[in-house]
Amino acid sequence: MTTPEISWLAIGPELVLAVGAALVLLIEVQWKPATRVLGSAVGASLVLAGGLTLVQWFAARDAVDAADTTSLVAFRGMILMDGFAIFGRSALLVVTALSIAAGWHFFRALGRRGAEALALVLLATAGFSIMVASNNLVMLFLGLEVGSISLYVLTGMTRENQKSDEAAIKYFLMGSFASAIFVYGVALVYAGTRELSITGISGFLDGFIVNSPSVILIGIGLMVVGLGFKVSAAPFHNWAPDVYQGAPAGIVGYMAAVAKIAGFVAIARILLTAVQEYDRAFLPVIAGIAILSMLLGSVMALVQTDVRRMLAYSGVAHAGFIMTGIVGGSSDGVLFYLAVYSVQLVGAFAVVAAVSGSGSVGSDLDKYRGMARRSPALAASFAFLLLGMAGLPLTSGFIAKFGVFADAWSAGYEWVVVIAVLASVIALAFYLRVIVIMYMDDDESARLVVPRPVRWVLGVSVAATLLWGVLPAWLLDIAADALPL
Amino acid sequence: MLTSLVLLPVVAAIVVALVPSTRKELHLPLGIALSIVPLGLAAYIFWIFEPSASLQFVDRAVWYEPWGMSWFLGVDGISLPMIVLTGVMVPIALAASKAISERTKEFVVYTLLLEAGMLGAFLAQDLFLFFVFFEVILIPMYFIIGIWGGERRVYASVKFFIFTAFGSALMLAAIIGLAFTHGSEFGVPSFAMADLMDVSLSQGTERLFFAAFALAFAIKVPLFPLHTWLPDAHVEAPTAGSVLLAAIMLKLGTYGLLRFNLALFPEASVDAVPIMGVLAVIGIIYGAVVAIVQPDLKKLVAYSSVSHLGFIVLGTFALTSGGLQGAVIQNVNHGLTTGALFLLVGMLYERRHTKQIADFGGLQKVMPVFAGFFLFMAFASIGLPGLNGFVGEFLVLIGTYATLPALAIIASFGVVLAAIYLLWAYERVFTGVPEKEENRVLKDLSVREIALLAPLAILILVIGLYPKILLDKIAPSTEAVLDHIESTTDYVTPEPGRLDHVFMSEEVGE
Amino acid sequence: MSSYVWLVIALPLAVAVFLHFVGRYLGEPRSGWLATLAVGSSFVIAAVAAVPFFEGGAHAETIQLWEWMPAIGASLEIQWDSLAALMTLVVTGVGTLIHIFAIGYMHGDERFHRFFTNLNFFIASMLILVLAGNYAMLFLGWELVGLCSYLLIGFWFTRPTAAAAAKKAFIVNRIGDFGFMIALMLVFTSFGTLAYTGIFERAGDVLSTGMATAIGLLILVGAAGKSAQIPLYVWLPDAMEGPTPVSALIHAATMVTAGVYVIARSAAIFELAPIASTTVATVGAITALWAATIALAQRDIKRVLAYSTISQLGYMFLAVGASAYVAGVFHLMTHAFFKALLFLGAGSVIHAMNDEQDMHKMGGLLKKMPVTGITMGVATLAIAGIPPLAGFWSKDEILASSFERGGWYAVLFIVGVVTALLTAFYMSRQWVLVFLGEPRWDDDVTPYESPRVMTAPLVVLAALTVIGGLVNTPVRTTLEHFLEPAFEGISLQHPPEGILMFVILAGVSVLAGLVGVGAAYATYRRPSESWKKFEQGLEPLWGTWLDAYRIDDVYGKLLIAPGKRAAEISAFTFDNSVIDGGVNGVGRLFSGIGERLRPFQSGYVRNYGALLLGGTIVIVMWLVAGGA
Amino acid sequence: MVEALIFVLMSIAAIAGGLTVVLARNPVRSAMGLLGTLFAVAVLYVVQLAHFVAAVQVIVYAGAVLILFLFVIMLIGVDTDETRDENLPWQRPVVIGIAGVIIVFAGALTLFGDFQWVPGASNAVIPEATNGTIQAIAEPLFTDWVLAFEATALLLTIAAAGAIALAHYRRKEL
Amino acid sequence: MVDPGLYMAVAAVLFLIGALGMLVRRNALVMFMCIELMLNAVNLTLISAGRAMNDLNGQVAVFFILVVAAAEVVVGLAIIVAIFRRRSTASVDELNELSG
Repeated sequence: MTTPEISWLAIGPELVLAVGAALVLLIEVQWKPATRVLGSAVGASLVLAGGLTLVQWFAARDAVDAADTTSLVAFRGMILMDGFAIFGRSALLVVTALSIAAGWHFFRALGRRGAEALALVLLATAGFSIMVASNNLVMLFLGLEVGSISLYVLTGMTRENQKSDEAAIKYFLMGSFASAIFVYGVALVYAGTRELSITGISGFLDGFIVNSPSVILIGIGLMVVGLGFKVSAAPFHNWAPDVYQGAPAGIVGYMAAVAKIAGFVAIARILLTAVQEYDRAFLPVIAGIAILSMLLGSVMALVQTDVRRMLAYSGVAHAGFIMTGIVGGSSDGVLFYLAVYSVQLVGAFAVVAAVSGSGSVGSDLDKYRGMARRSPALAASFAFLLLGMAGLPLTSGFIAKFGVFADAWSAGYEWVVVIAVLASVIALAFYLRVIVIMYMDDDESARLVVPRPVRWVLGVSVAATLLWGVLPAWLLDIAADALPL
Repeated sequence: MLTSLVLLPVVAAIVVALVPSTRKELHLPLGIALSIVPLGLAAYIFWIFEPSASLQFVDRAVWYEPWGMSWFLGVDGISLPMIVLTGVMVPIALAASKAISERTKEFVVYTLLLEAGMLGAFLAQDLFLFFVFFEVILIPMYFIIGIWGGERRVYASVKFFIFTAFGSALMLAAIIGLAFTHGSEFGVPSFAMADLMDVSLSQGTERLFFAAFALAFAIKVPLFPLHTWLPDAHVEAPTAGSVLLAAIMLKLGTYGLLRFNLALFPEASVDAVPIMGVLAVIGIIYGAVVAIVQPDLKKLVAYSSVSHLGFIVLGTFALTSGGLQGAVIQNVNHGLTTGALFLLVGMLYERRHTKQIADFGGLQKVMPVFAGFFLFMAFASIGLPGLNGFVGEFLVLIGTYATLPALAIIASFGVVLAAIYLLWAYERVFTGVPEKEENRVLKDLSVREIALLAPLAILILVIGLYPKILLDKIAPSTEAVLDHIESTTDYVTPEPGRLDHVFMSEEVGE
Repeated sequence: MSSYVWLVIALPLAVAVFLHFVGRYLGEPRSGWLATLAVGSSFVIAAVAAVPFFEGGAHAETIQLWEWMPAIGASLEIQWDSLAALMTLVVTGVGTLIHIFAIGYMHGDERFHRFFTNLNFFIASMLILVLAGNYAMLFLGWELVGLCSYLLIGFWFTRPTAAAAAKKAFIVNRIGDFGFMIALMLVFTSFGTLAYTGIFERAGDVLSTGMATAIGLLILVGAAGKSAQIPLYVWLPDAMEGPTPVSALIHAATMVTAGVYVIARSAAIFELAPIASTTVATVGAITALWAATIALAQRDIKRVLAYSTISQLGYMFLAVGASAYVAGVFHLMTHAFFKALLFLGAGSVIHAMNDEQDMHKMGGLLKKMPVTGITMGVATLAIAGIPPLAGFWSKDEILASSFERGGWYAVLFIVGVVTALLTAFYMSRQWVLVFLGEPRWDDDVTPYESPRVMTAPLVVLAALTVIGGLVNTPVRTTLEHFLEPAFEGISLQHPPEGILMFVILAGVSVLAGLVGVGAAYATYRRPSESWKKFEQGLEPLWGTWLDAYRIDDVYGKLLIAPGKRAAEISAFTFDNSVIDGGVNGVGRLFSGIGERLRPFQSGYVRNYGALLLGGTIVIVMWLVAGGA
Repeated sequence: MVEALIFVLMSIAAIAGGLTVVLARNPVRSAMGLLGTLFAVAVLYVVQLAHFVAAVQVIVYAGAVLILFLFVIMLIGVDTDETRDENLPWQRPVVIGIAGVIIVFAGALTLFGDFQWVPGASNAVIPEATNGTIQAIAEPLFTDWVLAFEATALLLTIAAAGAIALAHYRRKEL
Repeated sequence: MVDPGLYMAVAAVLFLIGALGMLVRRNALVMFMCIELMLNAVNLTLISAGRAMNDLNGQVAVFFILVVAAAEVVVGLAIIVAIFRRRSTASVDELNELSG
């Protein structure tokens, strides 16, 4: 009992990322090399982490096939190596890789502080990666904080403009506030169940009937608020538009995507595994949050004149759609949605960064005027990604929406689906606005120069959006296999 | 074969897209040439199609098993005419787009993608697949209107997109519901039409689903009072857009009502007959009345579409063989005639850069061939016997009378109104002496333009005089639809010629 | 032979198509002669094919061409029976003559070939109508003749009045068609088919009186449109805007009689619906009188004839309404002869007068154009009912038949006699005004007799007018025997038996005719001041007649203006503001909500905190409430 | 009994400190209030036998964190008194409303809701089981929680790197 | 022995004070202190609950939360300092350029 149980494989990716981050910092301090050198270190650690994740995936699959999943519980139940975690981790790694490529200009422009930014990105990914794998609420909280604090710092990294630090302090204050609320929820659930472990809680609730569950319910509510904040679900969304607008363009896509992935994986894990016993109580609440998010996000996005704010509100709406999947009570729709949405998001913000400069603040719609003529490929990619987010068929966004709607429908929440489809129509309206400006207005401004990595990233995200829209089966199968333990 | 029919335009689009932008002059001719290929295939399919109710040339591949979706194409008598029509109209629409001088490549690509989507929608036998196509075609059309349209193109295109998407959104919900009801009844969800027809729904659910489907299609048709996107879209769209919109896209609405609403929700369809019938008739009369006073020629034709499509809906919900056959054949007819009218208006616009009726006058003097074509198409649209419009409208009206006598009578008046708006417009545009200087120098149709219109005119005439070539292939399928309704509900198709019917049914109604 | 009957239609049609594309290169007279040849050949073929009917005892034959709309039992099929044969002969016969005339009349028109294209197309359409073996095909012909009428009235499209008249003709006809289509729906619903053979034999078994009446009345609506009866006659006077051969062929001899034909064709249905028949007769009689009064005061030479046509069609309606189908068809035939003659004569006059149509500006033309004058005089006497000309026999048979029918029909008989008097008066007035008296024409006009190509048809028609009536006299009822197979099973109304009654009734109508002719001659033979005074003396009645009871104004104010207003309100107020306003309103609603909500995103982090905490409370309370 | 006395006193102290944090106009006073609360809470830890945590609380929190706060306060000016005026419209009524709702809800829950803070509390509290000595804490900390302990390393790395990234200006950047 | 529930009630009050403090104070530093108050309340709750259930994990969890709080403080203060350097204010009410 006195020896710790170490599973190197289970924390392998995080370890690699952390080491990578440390290396980046050390190399920077020691040699002050070109950013490219740091980039290769980062790339190497991402590739290695990805490889390890792949190994984990096969290990997990073998274990599930062999019906012996004990090997997937690591560090005495502190973290898990289940499909759920691995899927989330993979998504995080992909997003990280794409974002670093897309934001490469941003990192370079930071000069000597680029190393710090890169390290922070790697650490944030490591943190969120721990978060998605956590089987312990405190562990989860730690992962959340590792990730979140990195994001706070990244938000404030540019010094060229004042709005960036405003965004940082807002994000920081509200984020800490939400974290405090979340961890209070953890404490209350602990008080109610004597467990901090997710599987432990679910085991406890399976075995005992809690006579007075109010404390647990309050705890659930507070945890939902804390995580809902991270995924920018309404009414905890206020920070998102301001932060998306104020943070450096090169990093916004990353921030938005990883927070959503980790947040939703955690929500799904907690609600669908730990406290599933109380689903009758919390599903209506989640449905309420979903509806509010979808409607508020869509309606607010409708009136934005800044693409980044628009995307932020659209993110609120997407949080609502993903919540619909949670309402549906199954995780595969949520995972698929997260995967496709985060890829689209990174692609979209790559465009934003290309249009308004990676260190910029805001991205006024005017800058997109007539873009289809100036940079047809960029405009076409952006339009396609927007249509993907809008959920038009033959894009992955459609399959994703369809998945979560189908889940919610079969779970008996037909009315949520009805509202969701209507909200997606409102959402369509604002995506179209951007497309209108790009395609149907003329502007004689100069052609945009799109850096090569951005082009790659766009290619990948457009291809993924199309591929998963046309042939979604394999990713859906993976998502369906990626079950929490 | 059907898969290749759907994919051919996509391939064509890719080929055109690969031609460098600098070779501007190549895009349009290449697009036209490539769009002939699907036409040929469609014609071949039409040729070898056996007149029977069964699905033919079925292509099926599983798409995602757990959700029960599949790539499931098939053609029957209801969709067969539509794919041929699509095949015909696309090359013509492209060939009519000489005026598109900017971003030609994009234009051709969008049009070809549109064709693929429309073909897919008509061929899909899987609701999920159908929805995909149904929704996807909005995008190219949205661009076509929004980029190459008139002054208020942005407004029109966005309105078009949102309005239609709104309708289909609720349909999506119903599709999900239907598939998962199948799942709970048979163990596996399925989107295949054939499977879903076996699903038994409670009355309330069936009605809700019917309403969701009907809303989507009613917007597409468009049925009064959901029609206001149409005039805007038509007026702003470039010629090719208008042609394809009117000739084919709107048909997705009427086609959907016939193919999906009747087959999937027979009970609710029978119950909804009065509502749909009344809306259709209001559309017929209202569209015509509004068309009379339109100052814009294109808008006039657009409203005439509202009126004409009312006949199709009316025939569909007449639930008689005459009505259904009329509805299907009218799908084709309206496509040909209104498509041609839009072509003509487009040709006029290219010459004169206005569509206001008041700007014209006496054109028959300077462009007699044009006037002749216009008059021909106008009479086809009015429903002159011997031309195609009559066959459809007459079948619809006769078929409707058996079940909805009052509505059939009111609808017949639409025929009078059609004469009023079209002939009045003709009078103002073409007769008299050309007084305006600009009108006196207008050139008559070129050979190219005649070559566009002539096939349509020939088809109009052939269908008008020998509709059997279509009806033979349509009839088994429409009869199958009726049989399905009869076998699943208490509804009995009235048999004309039995004295008791009309009086009996009225008494029963009371 | 009857298996070649389709050629009757096909020849003119083929030539029409040929001329449409090639006529331009064919040049002026040739295209006209080609067209004439086609119609003439049709006449010959029809005549040969009709031989069995002359021999008597032949029955109807149905020749199916091809299936059209199987779902409603509509094929393209020819029913070749005596009625059809008679109509075909009239149409092709008169048509041939008018074609010939038109070659002269249309001389110099730049769209000469187009004219003959349309004219031949009309003949083909009219033959489709009369040869149809079912109502659907009849409707096909029915509409096609309407189309031709539209095209030919508007032939001189640069004249706004012509274009408007063409449109009006088509639309008013469409209103009639509206009724006709409903009739077809009823027929189909009742019989399950539209084919004559399936309908007339079973009519007695299938139709209730109510249904038969409904069908009959609706057919009447259609017929009233095509045959210019009250209240749908308003298009015919305006249709005179077309070239005069068109007026002669379409708006006098053939097309306008289609209404009579269709009622005669549907005799089996009207047989079951006395109310419908009576209505037909009444409408006919009233129209006859009504139009005759208007004709009295017209100054335009063609308008007189137009109203006269309406009036004469009224007679035919009276006849078929009184079940005197043979009489009706008989009058149809004779009317075709003399009215065609009158129109062609008028055309000849107009031609000579440099397109002047005002009779006040004519006079004394007999010397200048003797052939025209004399032939027109014959026709005038014929229409006035002077024996032994054709008009006398047919009109007398109608009047006598309705007298014999008795009851309400006796009243109609009196109306008919009064109309006969008026007819004699206005027709004679016309002839006298045009051909006698002092010349009143403008200085630049030098009238001359028309060329042979125009006068020859006049002479032929005049001959027919003289002898045409002899086919069906009380003594020799050839026509009736000829038509009998077509009206098998119908109880036809006949004039009273016996020579005495014939003499009395004929005497009445001849007397009316003579009085009319005499009065007109007496009045209008005198100098213009004198008859102008006479006309002024009849004010305000005369003015009202001259203005045709201002019926166009009435329709304009009562129907068209409100209709247009309603359309404008629908289009510009309702559609734009209410419906589209609603649609756009929904859009604005959402962006409005968005704009309203924007202030909540105030930028103040403490506001955000408040929302976060507030949301937390709500969620927690909801959860606790839901889980308890 | 002793525990009760300490509990009451320290609770009052903690709450008073908390109120001071919120209500004091000068940030230095707030910091002092926070200090009071931290100490009072530390005492409550001790009463509940959480010795190690109490020690950490005093050392890390009161000793390090609070000093950091004070440093920053001094850095950015001690004289930044806040007025009591609320400059955001609606903020104050909303806050009062929220507070009111929470209090009413809490009251209702306590009075009528059969609310138990620790529904699964064991009847026999065994003091030894939760005697949070260093030894007792260390065992789970380095066995069950070893990964979490390692993860704190990440946290501190980020804190260091982040603080540098944010606040460290190279000379030329100033 | 004092009922652990009472400790937790006190913690709840502290948490509430901190939360409301977030809403009424505009000095970023003080707001930050409020968050520390809230975290303290959480810690007190964990310890009391663990004691009531004879479970030491509550105390271990507190250890980690303390670390998190410390890390947050470092970064938070860095942000505040950075803002102050540029704007010479720590009042969040003056930071409202991003809105709508």
